[in-house]
Amino acid sequence: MTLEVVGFWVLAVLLVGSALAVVLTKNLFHSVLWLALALTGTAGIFLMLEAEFLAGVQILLYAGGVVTVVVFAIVVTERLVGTRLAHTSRRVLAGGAVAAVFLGVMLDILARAPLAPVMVPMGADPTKLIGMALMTRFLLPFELLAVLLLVSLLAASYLARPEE
Amino acid sequence: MDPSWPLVIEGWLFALVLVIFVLGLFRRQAGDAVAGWVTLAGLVGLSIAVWNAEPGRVALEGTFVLDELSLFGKRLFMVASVLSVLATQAMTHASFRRRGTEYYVAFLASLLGMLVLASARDLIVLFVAFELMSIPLYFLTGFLKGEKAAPEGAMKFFLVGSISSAVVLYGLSFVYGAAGTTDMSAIPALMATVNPLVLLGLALMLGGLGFKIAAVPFHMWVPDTYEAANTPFVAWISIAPKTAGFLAIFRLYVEGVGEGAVLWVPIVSVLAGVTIVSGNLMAIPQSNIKRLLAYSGVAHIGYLLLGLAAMSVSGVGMVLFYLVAYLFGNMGAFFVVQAVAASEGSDEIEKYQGLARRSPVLALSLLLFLLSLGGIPFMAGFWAKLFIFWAVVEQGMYWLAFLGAVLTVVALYYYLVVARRMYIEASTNPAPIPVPVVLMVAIGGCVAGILLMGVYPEPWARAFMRVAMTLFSTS
Amino acid sequence: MGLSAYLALAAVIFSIGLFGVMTRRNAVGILLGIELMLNAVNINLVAFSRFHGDVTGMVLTVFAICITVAEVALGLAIVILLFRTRRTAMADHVDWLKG
Amino acid sequence: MTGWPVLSILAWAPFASALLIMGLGRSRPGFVRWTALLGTSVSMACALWLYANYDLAAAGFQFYEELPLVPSMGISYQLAIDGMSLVMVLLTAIIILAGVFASWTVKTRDQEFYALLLLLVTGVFGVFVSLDLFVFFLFYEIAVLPMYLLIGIWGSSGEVRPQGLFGWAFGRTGVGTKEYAAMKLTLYLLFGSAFILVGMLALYVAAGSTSFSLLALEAVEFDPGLQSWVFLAFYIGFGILAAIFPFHTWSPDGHASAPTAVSMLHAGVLMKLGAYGVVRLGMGLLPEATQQWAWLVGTIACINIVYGALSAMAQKDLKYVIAYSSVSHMGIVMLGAATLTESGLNGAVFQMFAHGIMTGLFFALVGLVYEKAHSRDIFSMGGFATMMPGIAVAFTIGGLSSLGLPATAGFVAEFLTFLGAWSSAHSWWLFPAVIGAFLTSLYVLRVVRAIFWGPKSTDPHFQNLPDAQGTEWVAIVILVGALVLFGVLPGLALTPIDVSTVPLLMRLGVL
Amino acid sequence: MMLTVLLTPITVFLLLALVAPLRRSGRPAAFISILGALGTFGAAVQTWVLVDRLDAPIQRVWTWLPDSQGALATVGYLADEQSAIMILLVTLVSLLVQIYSLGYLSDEPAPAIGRYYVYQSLFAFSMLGLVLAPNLVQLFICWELVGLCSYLLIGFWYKKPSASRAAVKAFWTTKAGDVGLLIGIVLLWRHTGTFDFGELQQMAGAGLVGVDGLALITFCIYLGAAGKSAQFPLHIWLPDAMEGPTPVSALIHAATMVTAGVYLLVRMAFLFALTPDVLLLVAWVGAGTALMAAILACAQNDIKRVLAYSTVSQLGYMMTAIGAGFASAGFFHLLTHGVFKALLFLGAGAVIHAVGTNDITHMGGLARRMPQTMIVFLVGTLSLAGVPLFAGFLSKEEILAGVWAGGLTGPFVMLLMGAFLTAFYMFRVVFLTFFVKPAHASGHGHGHAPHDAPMTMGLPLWVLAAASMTIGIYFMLHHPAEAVEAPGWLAPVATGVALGGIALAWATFQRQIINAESLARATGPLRTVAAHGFWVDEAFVAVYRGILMTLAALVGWVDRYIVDGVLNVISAWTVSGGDGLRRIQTGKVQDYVLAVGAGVVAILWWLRGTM
Repeated sequence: MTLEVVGFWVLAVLLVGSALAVVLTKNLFHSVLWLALALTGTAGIFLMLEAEFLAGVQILLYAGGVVTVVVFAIVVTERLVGTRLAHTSRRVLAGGAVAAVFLGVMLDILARAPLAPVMVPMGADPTKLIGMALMTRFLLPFELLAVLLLVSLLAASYLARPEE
Repeated sequence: MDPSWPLVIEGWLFALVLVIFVLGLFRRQAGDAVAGWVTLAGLVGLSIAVWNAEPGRVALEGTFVLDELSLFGKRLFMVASVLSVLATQAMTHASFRRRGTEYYVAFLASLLGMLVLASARDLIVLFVAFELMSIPLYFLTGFLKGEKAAPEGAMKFFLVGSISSAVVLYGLSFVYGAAGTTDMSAIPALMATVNPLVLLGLALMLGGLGFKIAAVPFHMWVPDTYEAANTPFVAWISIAPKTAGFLAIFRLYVEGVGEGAVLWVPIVSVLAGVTIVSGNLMAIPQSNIKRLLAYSGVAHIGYLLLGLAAMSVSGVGMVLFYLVAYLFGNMGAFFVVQAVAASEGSDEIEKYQGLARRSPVLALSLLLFLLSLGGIPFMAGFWAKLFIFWAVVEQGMYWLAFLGAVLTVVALYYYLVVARRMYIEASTNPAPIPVPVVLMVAIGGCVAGILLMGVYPEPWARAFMRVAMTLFSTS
Repeated sequence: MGLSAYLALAAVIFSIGLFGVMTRRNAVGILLGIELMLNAVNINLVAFSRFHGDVTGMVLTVFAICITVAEVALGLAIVILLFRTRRTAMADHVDWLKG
Repeated sequence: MTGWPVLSILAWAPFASALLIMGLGRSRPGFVRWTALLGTSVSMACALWLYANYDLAAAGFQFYEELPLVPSMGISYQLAIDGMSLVMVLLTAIIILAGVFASWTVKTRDQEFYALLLLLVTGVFGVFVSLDLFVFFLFYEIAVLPMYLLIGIWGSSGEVRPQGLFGWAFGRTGVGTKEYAAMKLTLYLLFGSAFILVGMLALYVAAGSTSFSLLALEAVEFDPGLQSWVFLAFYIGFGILAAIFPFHTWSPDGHASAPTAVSMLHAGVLMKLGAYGVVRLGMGLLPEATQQWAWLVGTIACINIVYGALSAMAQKDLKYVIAYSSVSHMGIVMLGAATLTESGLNGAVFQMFAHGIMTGLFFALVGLVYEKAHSRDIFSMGGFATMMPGIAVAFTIGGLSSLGLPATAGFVAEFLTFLGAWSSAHSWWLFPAVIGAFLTSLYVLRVVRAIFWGPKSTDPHFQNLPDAQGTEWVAIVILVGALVLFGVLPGLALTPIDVSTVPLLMRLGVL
Repeated sequence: MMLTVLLTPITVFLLLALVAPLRRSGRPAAFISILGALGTFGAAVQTWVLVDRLDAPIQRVWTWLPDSQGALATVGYLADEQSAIMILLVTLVSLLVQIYSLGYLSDEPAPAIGRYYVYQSLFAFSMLGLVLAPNLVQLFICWELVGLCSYLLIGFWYKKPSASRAAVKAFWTTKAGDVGLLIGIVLLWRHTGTFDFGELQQMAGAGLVGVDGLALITFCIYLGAAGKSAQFPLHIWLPDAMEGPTPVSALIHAATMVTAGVYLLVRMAFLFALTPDVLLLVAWVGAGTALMAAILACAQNDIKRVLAYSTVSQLGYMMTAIGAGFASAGFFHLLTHGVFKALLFLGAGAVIHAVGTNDITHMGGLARRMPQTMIVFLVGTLSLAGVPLFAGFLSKEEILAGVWAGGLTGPFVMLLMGAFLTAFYMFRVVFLTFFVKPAHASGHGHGHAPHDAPMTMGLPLWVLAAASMTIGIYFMLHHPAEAVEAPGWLAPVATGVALGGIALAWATFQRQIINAESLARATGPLRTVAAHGFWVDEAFVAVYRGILMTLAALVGWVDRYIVDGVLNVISAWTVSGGDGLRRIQTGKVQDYVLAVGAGVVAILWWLRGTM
């Protein structure tokens, strides 16, 4: 058992556990916090995969940004409704069955796939490569992303704004 | 600038988005009819450009191509958008008057996504374009946020859509995992070796794309969204994003794959069959015409999938033909619905009682659209259905053709129910329904479309077959 | 650890997220499920990227994260709008449109 | 007129007048009628010209016209007629001309009525003259669809509302209303066309040809297995229109609900279109399957004959009697075709013609009776012959033709069919056919006696009813005249029929 | 010449039928028609003379139904010995009846008279076409047309319910026989490849007609003849046919149309000769019919019905002769019977016209008031009874001789009994009508006393009476070469039987030595049976109501509730299917997601299966 394996398992348990908590806990607020944990755990996985830049992005944008926004939304809406938000599940059996079969089939198929056993080192620093790719080959999607974000913001502000 | 250069059109559209956006910043108080007209003018200009474009160029390391298929898509998107924007000009709703620029910005952004999607030859470009197309749609669905149904429709569309995006992305990750590159030209080689990872990825993506094109059982957002959203927009999403979905499917599953594509035939056939049957059946009991058109639209997706199931040149070519025929028929029908709803304040089919006496031309137009959708001769829809069956029969899939042909009868049933309201029953209110000029132009355009295609389908069919040929020849 | 371990982990997370979106009644809860699913995809992408020694997967991850953020923003706006018009937290209470 | 596209003029003249009517006929009833008459007269003139100029010695397809429509798919607008279609064209021209006269008194929404009627006729003409399978199908659909509105708007609902067994289903579908009848007819026929379409496409693909032309496909020898099922598809598809058992139930409801001219045209011509399809496409293109399935076609035809006649006997509604008699008579047509003999097939085609005229006459008269007496209940009416002698005589002649009385066209057809039936491989077919003819005499004379030639009804509604007037006479005279003319001189129709059936049978290898 | 025979009546028919004003004018139309009939008669005489002189048949045909070999069926004429003499009879009776009708129908409104003569002309044409038919197709065509005319003329007074019912009944019953005839013709065509009498006869003569299956064919043809010629059990229509005007009965239901069946069998005798079994059947049925109808005739009080049953009976005689193999004897009787039965009917018509009733018990003592009528009627009666010097005697004797020679003892005895009864019932009529004091006070419908018919009606009567006498005396003097030599005892026996019948009638009704009632009672159950017409009518009604209409009602129900019911159920299911399916669209977004999830799982499951 190398350190890597131990680390992976710890992270895996942490991830799966917190993910389960996200979908099972009764308290919406707690759910969000569990999600933050899961996202952070994912950042850990990224670190294990030597993708430090992405881990950073993950923590900053995701765990930081998303969670904050969600919490903010919850607070706003609770103020709007004036009560605590209930957070229950429905059709657990059907959902569980579908999810379980999905997982089973996925794993089964993955088990048959020939997968690369070891990591292949990158030619250069991944962060730099990402940056270069974004500026060359993927310039177009990068620009589109800008439009997308612009529209999203515009849309979000339009929808969330109370009717004047 | 030469529109044949890749990205020229997208660039101008980007500029148009910015213009409208800026317009919105400055002209907030002035009412936004101007935004609509600017959009319309811009789109018309771009349409001309698209029509003058020649295929064959590639840009950005092959991630962006301007080939026959992408030009087909772009032209279709342009026509649909122009028609939709025309009809939007007739909208008198408060949201449009106050916040029209937001609407047009989102609309154009989504269109930009579609245009790029049509040309994407790289998974990343495809995905981002896909999202750029989708996310504004959620917003546009909820645009009439003061209406009772709009937020609900937006919420459902958004949630199901996001999940589907996640599934698409998940599938995409496997395709990438198999190929080690996001270049889509790597897929054929992988398909040839029946790589499990790529199959898994494409299967997952099929589910996600199934949502976009609204195949059963991924269709459930469709009726609710159609009912909730404003009609010109519905007319647009009933065709444009679906075409985008089909283009993506062609790129991923068909282009260059050749014989290997046959692998997908069984599942596509099943999807097609299920979609045709349930779409048509569920349309029968509808009392709201938008829901009816929604379900019938689902059924039409089934027919399109039928063409896809043929996995042949003619199959793809006929799908393209069908898409165009569907564009005119369906959008036209929605425009009539818009006109009636503006006057009667409801989308219930009851309101169409005696329409033939009140507004004969409007009723006749709707009848023509419905008949085209139902596949009646001398309308575009007839050839569309026929070509599809043809392609299917060519592959020896007689039962599918039978199924499809028989279910058209069910479809005609509910179209005729509408016709019955309009023509057979008498109206209590004899006043004609006012139709704004812009809407009239849009409806007239659609009528011209279905009749032109219906009476002389040859040039259209030939062109679409040529497009389809390119998908198969580049292997 | 081999690639399969990462893929399996991603699959598990994805399934959990899927389970979440299918069962949670609160619209925000469903959003959280979607986040989980996208997160799982990111793990997949980065893992593949690493095991191919190819950076595109990571580029895609960047895009995915950014898009997710945009999505969440829009989603929350819609949820707030719903709250405002319907006064309910439950997605399954919002069923005027059906049939 | 040589060099003129006579067939196109024939087919499109009604359409042109329909356009004129839609364009200019708003609240100008006179214009509407005369334009309709003009259009149909042009068709009639063309039909007569064709009849006069068809070269019997050369036989085969003549007056060829072609215009590529979708060349990349091998679809072209290809028209030509042979003897069989010539006779059918003539029939159509006669019926529609009479139909225009018979509906001269339509008052509600006459503009749309005539336009739709003429559109329908264009479809019918088109089917009979087109040589390209595809164009054939195109016209076929046009011939079916306007029916929906024609029945839905101008039709009449019956008084029968079946209950009891399957009552829930009847309630759900709305049996008895004109809307139901219209929908049933339209959908049923389109359901049939689905089969035809698939069959046609299968043939085209199997032929590997680049043309949908009948002539090109005729030259192909198809695989027997394919032939077998395509024949069945054609048989069901066209058979629905020809009202073969058990797919006939649209016909009583539809014909009973339809307005006069539509019933005339539909029972008179459109049902023939189904039989024509079976003969032209089924037998013409699929020789082996024809032999393989002849037993089925003939047996079902026998069921049709007897079953239709018995059903007709059970009816109390005049229009239903006529409609069921059509079911019975179409059995004769199909039986004649199934015999695969010269006289049988000639009889089948002749019966198409004879029954077309006869049933057209019937519906015209029933329409008149209904218009004047406002009743279709056979047993409440009585003794009308004193008040409307003209209608009574015409109806009697129609009835006599339908029971196969010599000197009317009906006899010739039935006689030929009987000869064919006994000469066929299934000679027992003769007996149900003859028995059916006898049963026809039972119900027809019963009806004729009940309504016309009996003691006068005392019902105050049935006093002082007028006889046919003006244009109505024209319709009656045209139809009665044709019925008797072709009964006395059957060679007029039989000669052209024969030159087209013989090559067909030769291809089948039975002659 | 032959064409004139055919074309004259059809021209008159078309003229009257199409020129409505002429038809509605009544008497002018009648005159035209009579003129036509006269011309036709003249042409017929010429034809007869021509055929007699040439001593060979004259035939001419035109293609009627073309086929690839040229002609499937032809129409034309064939004038030979038989047809030439037959058209003579037809045209003569037709002419006389048309003249007679002018007086008989004088009370009718003008349009009705016009209509009557239209029918008459059509009938004349059809009957002549039938007689002159060179082949079975034309024969059948005209066969049906005369049936049509019979239908139209029986229903001439269609406002009378009984008349309209009788018309339909006549049509249906004969049509039932015609079904057989048609089948027979079709079968025969398949069997021999031709419809032509000449060719058929040649083939039969050369032994080219296969005997296998021929019995079925001849039987079918016989069925047709039985229907038309009112053989048991298809005779039921003929008595009812008396609802028509009496001249019509004379022409159609006595002299011409009903004998068409006999004529057909005479024409086809060469074929029937090949199937002795069928011939035997023909003979037995004929004899049975002759006897049965004679019995029934005794029980009738309606003068026309007596004559009708008498006609049935006499047709039975003719059929028996044919069955015995002596078609010529039957044909001979056909001719003589045609003359005297027409005479009887017209005489009866004169009586009816005069007293306004058909019931002989309401008549009586008319001999003084209508002496002319009495004389001609007596001539007819004696002829029918088979008294020497009168036309019927010889032909009847020839039939009896033939039947005896044919070895058919049973039928012979039946015919003899029939002859006795014939004499009895006919003289019953004569006595009750003309001689006995009326049982009921003469409260006749007409206010005035009955008297002899006007000239138009009288002339035909005298012509026919003269003809009856002439034929009888002519043949007595110039005894034609008989087909069979009658045994010497036959003539006295036949005459004795006839006289016995007359005597019994005289004793019963004129002198009333024998009480009519006790005589009737003496016949016992036979009387009941006769009163009900052997229940043949009831049997037909039972079949029609009980079986056919029930079957029709059943089929009608099945069609509506099963065949159409299933269709409606399928449609209703489709619609319900939509209703049911739309319920999965719950409106709850989680369910939508569930559907997406399930869909993806399904796709993956399929993928796993294919991998």
